Amino acid sequence: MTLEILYFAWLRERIGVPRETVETNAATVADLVAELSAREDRYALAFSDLSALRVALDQELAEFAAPLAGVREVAFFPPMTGG
Amino acid sequence: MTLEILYFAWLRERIGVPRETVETNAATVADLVAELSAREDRYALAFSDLSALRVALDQELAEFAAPLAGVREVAFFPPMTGG
Amino acid sequence: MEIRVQSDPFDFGRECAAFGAGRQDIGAIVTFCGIVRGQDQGQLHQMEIEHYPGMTERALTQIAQDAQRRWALSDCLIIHRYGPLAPGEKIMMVATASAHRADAFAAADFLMDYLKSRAPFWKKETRADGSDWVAAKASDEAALTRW
Amino acid sequence: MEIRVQSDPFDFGRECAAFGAGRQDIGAIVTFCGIVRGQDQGQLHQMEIEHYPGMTERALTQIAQDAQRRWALSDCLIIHRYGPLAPGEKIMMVATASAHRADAFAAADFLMDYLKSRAPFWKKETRADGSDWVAAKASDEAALTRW
Repeated sequence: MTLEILYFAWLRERIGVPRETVETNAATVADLVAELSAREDRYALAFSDLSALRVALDQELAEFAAPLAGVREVAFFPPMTGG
Repeated sequence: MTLEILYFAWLRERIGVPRETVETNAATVADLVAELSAREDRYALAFSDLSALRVALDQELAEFAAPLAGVREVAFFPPMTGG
Repeated sequence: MEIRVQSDPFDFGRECAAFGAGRQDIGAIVTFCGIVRGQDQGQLHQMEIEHYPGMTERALTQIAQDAQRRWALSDCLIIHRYGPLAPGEKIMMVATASAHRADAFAAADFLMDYLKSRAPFWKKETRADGSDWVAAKASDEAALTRW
Repeated sequence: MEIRVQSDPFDFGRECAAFGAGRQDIGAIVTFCGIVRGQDQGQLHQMEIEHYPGMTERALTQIAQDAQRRWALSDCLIIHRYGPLAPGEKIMMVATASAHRADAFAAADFLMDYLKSRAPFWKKETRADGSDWVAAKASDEAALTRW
């Protein structure tokens, strides 16, 4: 499947791009993270501590164990600091 | 002693005056209330349920048991409804 | 800290804009505005607010000082009107400023609770069928135990 | 209910004045305004707010709808800026209106707690010694358990 992946805040800075399109067969968010991390060191480094990261699937907060079936947009980012 | 007595809200309406000057030897607020109530029916009626009334001595909330020594201004009123 | 007791209307928007303006130590402002409701238990024609001149200012000052002792406030404002008010008119406002939101929220909430039951104001409502003094609510007195 | 996410400044005073104007069913308005503090851990030069366009509006709408389900709100407004902000600039505001003060206070407090930790905004602060992303506080996440 084709996924649009977005990165925000320091995660965007570490990975070096705000968004990218990825072809993947990953079943879950965690699988996708493992796939990206295996690709290049900058991903492995950025995703080294998942407890410091949040994920949204099609603009809704989700868990790293969530399935990717039917998803088009995945966003990774640090805990939010609005207000 | 000479006391300035003030009445507010429905108490003012029942007693019929917003303020009056009273000569009294009452030792406490409760004594003063008894003295006024003995004077005329409108006072007795207005003061019939002290739990529905509040008192301030020299503009500070007080108890009905409080002494009047040194006090110059006594105000009686229903529970406050500001805001 | 500023306390104003007045019969004149106040401009809620202007007060909000001016409160804490230009200060860089304030991270959070909370404001509250009380308004005369028109549709409460039949159409209200007028609300008359009576107060105790002199004691009102003292009581509001004490309540505001209390709030400043309990929370880290950068500033604090209370405006309360008296006299006749029409439905929709603004009765009063409080504003609190602090570095952080928790202090500003708690202080504004506290000011309102104490102002309701400890400042010498009384409300009289006039409707088609006559006038009545607003009775104090047990829930307003009970709210004070929160603090 | 109104949600605005914008880079332009907003006029806090004007928003406060316009919110709920002319309505006779509103007895209480609570507003909150968040401001860039200049003196936090050394002089701040700039705060940059990043957000997730699309998700931000969705998240804020969901939070506001949640508040409307929990409390009897007559109206509700959220404005949040993004982009570069200078010390003293207003970051965001919420406003809630209700017949009674308890609902307006609780809803505004709730909106702020959720907006802090569940709306996709991130703050980057620039000082003399460089730039840093603001870390989420454990106390902000813990605040959600109040509701």
